[in-house]
Amino acid sequence: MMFPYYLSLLVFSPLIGILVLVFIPKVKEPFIKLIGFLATLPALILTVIAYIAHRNGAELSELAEKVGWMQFVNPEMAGKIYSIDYELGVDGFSLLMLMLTALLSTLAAIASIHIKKEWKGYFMLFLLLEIGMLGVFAAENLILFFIFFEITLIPTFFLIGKWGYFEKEKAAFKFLVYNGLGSAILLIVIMVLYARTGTSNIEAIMSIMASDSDHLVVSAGTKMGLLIALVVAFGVKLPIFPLHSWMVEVHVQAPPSIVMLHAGILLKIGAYGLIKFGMGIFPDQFQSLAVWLAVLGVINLLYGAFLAFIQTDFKKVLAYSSISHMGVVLIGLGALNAAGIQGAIFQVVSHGLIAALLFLLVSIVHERYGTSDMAKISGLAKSMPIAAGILLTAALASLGIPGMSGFISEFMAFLGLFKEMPVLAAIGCLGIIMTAAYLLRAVLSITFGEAKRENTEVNDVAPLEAIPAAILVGLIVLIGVYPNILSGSLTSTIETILLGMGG
Amino acid sequence: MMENAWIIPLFPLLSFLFLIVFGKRLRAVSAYIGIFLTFASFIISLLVLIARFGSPTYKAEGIWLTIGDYQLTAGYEVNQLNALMLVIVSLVSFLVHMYSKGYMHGDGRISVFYAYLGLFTFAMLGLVLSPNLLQTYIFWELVGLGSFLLIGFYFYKEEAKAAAKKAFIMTRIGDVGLFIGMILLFWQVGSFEYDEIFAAVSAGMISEQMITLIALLIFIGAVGKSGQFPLHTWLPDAMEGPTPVSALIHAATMVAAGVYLVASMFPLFAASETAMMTIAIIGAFTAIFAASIGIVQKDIKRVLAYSTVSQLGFMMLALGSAGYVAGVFHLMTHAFFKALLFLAAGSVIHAVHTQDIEKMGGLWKKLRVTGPLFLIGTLAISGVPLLSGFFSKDEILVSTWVHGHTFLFWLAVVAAFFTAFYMFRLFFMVFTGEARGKTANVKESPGVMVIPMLILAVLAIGAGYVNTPWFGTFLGDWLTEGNQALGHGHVEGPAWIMVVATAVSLLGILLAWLMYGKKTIARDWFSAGVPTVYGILANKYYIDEFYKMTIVKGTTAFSRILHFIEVIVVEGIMKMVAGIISGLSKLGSRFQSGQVQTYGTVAFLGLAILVIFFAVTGGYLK
Amino acid sequence: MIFSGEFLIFMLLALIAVMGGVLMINLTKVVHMVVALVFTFVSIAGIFVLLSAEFIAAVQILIYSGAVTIIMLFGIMLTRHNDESEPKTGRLRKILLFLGVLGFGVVFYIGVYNVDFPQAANTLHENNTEQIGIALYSKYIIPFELTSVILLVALIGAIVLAKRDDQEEADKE
Amino acid sequence: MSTVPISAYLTLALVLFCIGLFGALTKRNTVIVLISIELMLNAVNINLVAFSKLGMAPSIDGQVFALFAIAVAAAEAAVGLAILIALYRNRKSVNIDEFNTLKN
Repeated sequence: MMFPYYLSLLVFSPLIGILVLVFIPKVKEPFIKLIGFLATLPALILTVIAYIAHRNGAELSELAEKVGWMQFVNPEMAGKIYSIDYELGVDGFSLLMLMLTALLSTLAAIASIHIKKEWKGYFMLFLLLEIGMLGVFAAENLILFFIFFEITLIPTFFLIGKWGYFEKEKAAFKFLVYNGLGSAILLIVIMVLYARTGTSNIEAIMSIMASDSDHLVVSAGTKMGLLIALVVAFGVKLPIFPLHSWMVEVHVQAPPSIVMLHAGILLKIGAYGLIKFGMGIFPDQFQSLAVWLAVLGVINLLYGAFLAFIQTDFKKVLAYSSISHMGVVLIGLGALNAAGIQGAIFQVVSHGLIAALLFLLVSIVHERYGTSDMAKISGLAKSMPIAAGILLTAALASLGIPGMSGFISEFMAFLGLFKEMPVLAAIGCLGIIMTAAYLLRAVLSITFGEAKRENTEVNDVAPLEAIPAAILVGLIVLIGVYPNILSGSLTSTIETILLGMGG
Repeated sequence: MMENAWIIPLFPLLSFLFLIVFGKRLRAVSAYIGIFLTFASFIISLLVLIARFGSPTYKAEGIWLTIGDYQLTAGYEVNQLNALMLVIVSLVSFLVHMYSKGYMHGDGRISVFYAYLGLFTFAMLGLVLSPNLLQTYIFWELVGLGSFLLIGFYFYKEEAKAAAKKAFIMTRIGDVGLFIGMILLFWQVGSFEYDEIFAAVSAGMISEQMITLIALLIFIGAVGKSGQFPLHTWLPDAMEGPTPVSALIHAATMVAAGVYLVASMFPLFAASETAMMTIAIIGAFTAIFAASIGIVQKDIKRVLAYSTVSQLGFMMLALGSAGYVAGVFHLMTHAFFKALLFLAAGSVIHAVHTQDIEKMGGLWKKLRVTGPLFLIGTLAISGVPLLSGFFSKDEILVSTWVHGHTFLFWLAVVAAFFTAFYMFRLFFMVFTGEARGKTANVKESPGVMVIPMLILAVLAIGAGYVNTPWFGTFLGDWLTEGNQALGHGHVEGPAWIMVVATAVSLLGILLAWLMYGKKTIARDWFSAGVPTVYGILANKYYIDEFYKMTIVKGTTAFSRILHFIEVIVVEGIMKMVAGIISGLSKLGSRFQSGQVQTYGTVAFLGLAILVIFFAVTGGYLK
Repeated sequence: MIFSGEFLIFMLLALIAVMGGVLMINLTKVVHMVVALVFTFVSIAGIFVLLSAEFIAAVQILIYSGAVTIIMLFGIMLTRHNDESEPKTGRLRKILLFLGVLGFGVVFYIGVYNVDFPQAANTLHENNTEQIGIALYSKYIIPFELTSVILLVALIGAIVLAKRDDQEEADKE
Repeated sequence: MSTVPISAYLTLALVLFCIGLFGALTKRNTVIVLISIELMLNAVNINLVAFSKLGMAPSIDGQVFALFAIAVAAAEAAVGLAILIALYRNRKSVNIDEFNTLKN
């Protein structure tokens, strides 16, 4: 089952698609779309196989691979060789993220049927983006992580800037500037860590940091500074409250299939980074920062919710709702106990699915109505009953109806926070009400009401569109009904993290 | 049989899934599927109830979610209260399914309607079977979801949309209370299991203040769901849904879930005097408050809705007065007679196609079956002796009196008087007197609608006899069997209470008759006499307007402020940073004039600065 | 410091040279500027003589005072006859540059003003031209030849650049 | 031997160099700019020659270098002027402000 270079093959499998696309004339639209879709499948199959093998007891460490990559000698310390290796590996959490990435990529590739122009370039960038995302979650080395992290930026920039809506260039630049800033900060952190510890392997750094209780390698102040820088770097991605404005614009302007990936995966890299690096490398500092993270989380939750409440564009509502939901991730992380962290991870997965579903529907509706302005669409339940039903389902999942994944994550995050900071958590609960209020306001104004005359002549969801939606709904419900399906593979990850915290 | 109880909710779930997927093709056949599956549920529920008489509580659980060291479980439990509720819910649901066959006849989306009904029934049965608080909460929300979907069934109506939204959000406010209470309780006890919670409470593991806080938070959940003051306003609006839905959800089952929750958490509440007092006060206040509004409403369903709110207040009052049995008993009888009333009202609406009672009248002769059935329901709810409502209401009054809430007792008596009055006002206006609307084409409802009403009428008459001071308190004894915390099966009260209760209800009926039946008292003496009071009542104490002014406007205003912050501060800072950078780069680009001299100047100035700098500092290598 | 005749002459020449430079900066007419600079060039030739470099001095006068100046005057004549005065340049830049140049000069002056090497005997003044010739044709023969190449390149380049394009001419006419 | 110290020559060269530099960077007329550059080169020549006589190891090499410098300067002047004329033909101006094709 597990052959050598399994992960490399997994991460770079979309490359095959890119290579094939190079040789296809750019006018053959259906063929290009088919190749684009097929190229996402190997990664999906490989991740699912790995996940099933893992569930059946296979050790994930078998998947780790390491190849020497580059070496250089530190001129001031003779004999000490700095090396950067090509190291891939997974744990329960990152395997989950890999699977989510592969799945959403496939679904987004299907949703890309609505792309109107230059399919060849689109799918090549799309597949490159997938490589970047897969690589981010598989990298076991900070430098490699950073490289993959950057790989995600560039295709996204072009995908937004070229295939987006009205103000796509502006959104793309905003995206690039914010994220470029974030990754610059990240690079500084990585370089400092590398220079101080002499290794860029994540686990090696973790163990060095863990044994460095006297702050010999890195002083306590520097650690704190590095962690704050890390929070800012990933906070841009997540996004955390004052750093979010790029994300709203991207959600509104980017093509929905890309937003599926963006909201589904790219935002989650922020959470992944915070959990894997923030908690893993700086456990003690993270503990002292936890309160602030929780406060930020509550601010995110409420701020996003209140702003979503007055938006008139459905995409904007969803954008602010993403901000709000990422607050739940922060709340979970801030709680810093098993329930909270598990809640945060669940929220990462769950919001990935739900946001993808919502934007899939946005793409379907936008395709037919040519707008996502809530004032201009109504009575969707009449004209497109299936789409309306799925939209309502997605909204309900998003607002945390039990039986769907959103509830589980919200519940666990709050369960965690209530143990540590009950008052803050109680304030945060206001967000639950607000979430219901703004989502219902938005979704009902689209689906319910009298169908406008010009809106009646639209087709309902096509089978090709319904399949991804059905898969997403199925997964959302599956996680909601039997959450242990995820928590099983997370146990060891969370235990490791909590062990690092000394608790 | 009890080990198979898990199968009960699965039938409606199956119905839901099946109909949502294949419903479009089945159309009218969907009704039969729904009816059949709910009937199966009902039969098994009945079997379970019978089995429960002879054997102890059954409980089965499996691990549902692992969080660190905690294992959260999911499963089902059959105890006395659950078994009773199972039967009530599945029976009413079955009857409503059947009734809807006639009521919704010809509606193009009937399969969706049955699917939603199935979902709701599934959730409600799941709620009833839950062995732990978390599972209760999950189904609690799902019940709300079912209610939301059904209220918004006529999605193209703006009112239905608003009502559905309002119902969802207002109950959610309550749910958050429950959510917080539940989590706090978890960290106190370390488990969501009812058994362990009660064990911890009785062992005194939780401080007094904490219990009070938790109990009140959980009670907020019940307030939201059961339409208690101040979260009651969604319930009358929920009447926008189809009438069978109102009967099922907003009369018999879901709104009673709040009462059920308090009942099933009773040992926790009983441990806090403050919480009990709060429940009693809220209950009594809601009872009289809603009843007073009900007096002046003109929409047949709204009158019934306010009466539901009021009756739920009675139940809460009972529970708050330690009258566990009284509360549950009234919950049961109310389920029957209120469902009957709603179905009968539906039958009336079905016949005359209006809900405005001003446009009805004189229907007694036209609706030969519905009329008497409605009368039975009315008598039952008014507390006329020998019908079920009489016994349960009496039980509540006794509990209240015995518990020492004298003032609340008199409030409840007044509320009972109001109840009798407005119910008979409704009856007289609809069925007697002159026909005020077009009644030419009025026809009695089909059999499929009448049969459920008949069954409910029988129950509305007879259900009271399971727990009477005269023929034995079978229900009470059974409910409290083996559980000290629930109090005594039967509370002995002074006999005059029964007399008073009978007297006020008859007085109410008499007054209604005088005003609306015989018309010896002018109908408008009240509205003309004290128009201010009448206005307040007709506008439901302006609660909706108050909420709109404060909460809705407040939220919007707050959002606008945040939006302002977003635009001015957050974006502003970003714009400022961007402006500074672009300003700097503009400055920089001015040097890129293409003139060699400028470049030379800059390069030389740089050199000069470096030279001077090194000369002053003595150089880097020094 | 000995107030010798050599020093007097040096001071005189240096004064003339600096005066010429300053005049070049401050005069308004282009031709005047060039002429002012001729003074500088000539006095630099004098400085060369003081430094026992008679041959360089001669070359200086020939090439700078003669050739370069004449070329420049030709350039002025060929380009614009009527507008010989120059437009004003940005005041800010002038001030900045002045400060920069001043600072630069001061720093180097501090570095330079007390440079004093032990005087070593030399025979530069004896048969100066011969010495240069020997050096050029023995030690520096390759650079010397390369210089001739550069001159050739410059010659051809200048002709090519300055030559009117026939095609262009044809277009104009 | 020599009563004038080397620092005097160096200072003179420095002053001339600075004047040339200032002129090269501020003057608008291209001819003057060219001539200022010649002045700077001349200042360098003074240094070369001064070191050749008064330096640590006096030798003729400095003078030879000065010759080379002069040769290159002359070539530069010639080419510079040729460019100037070519430009003038295109732009009808010798104003250096207008020679900003580097910008594009």
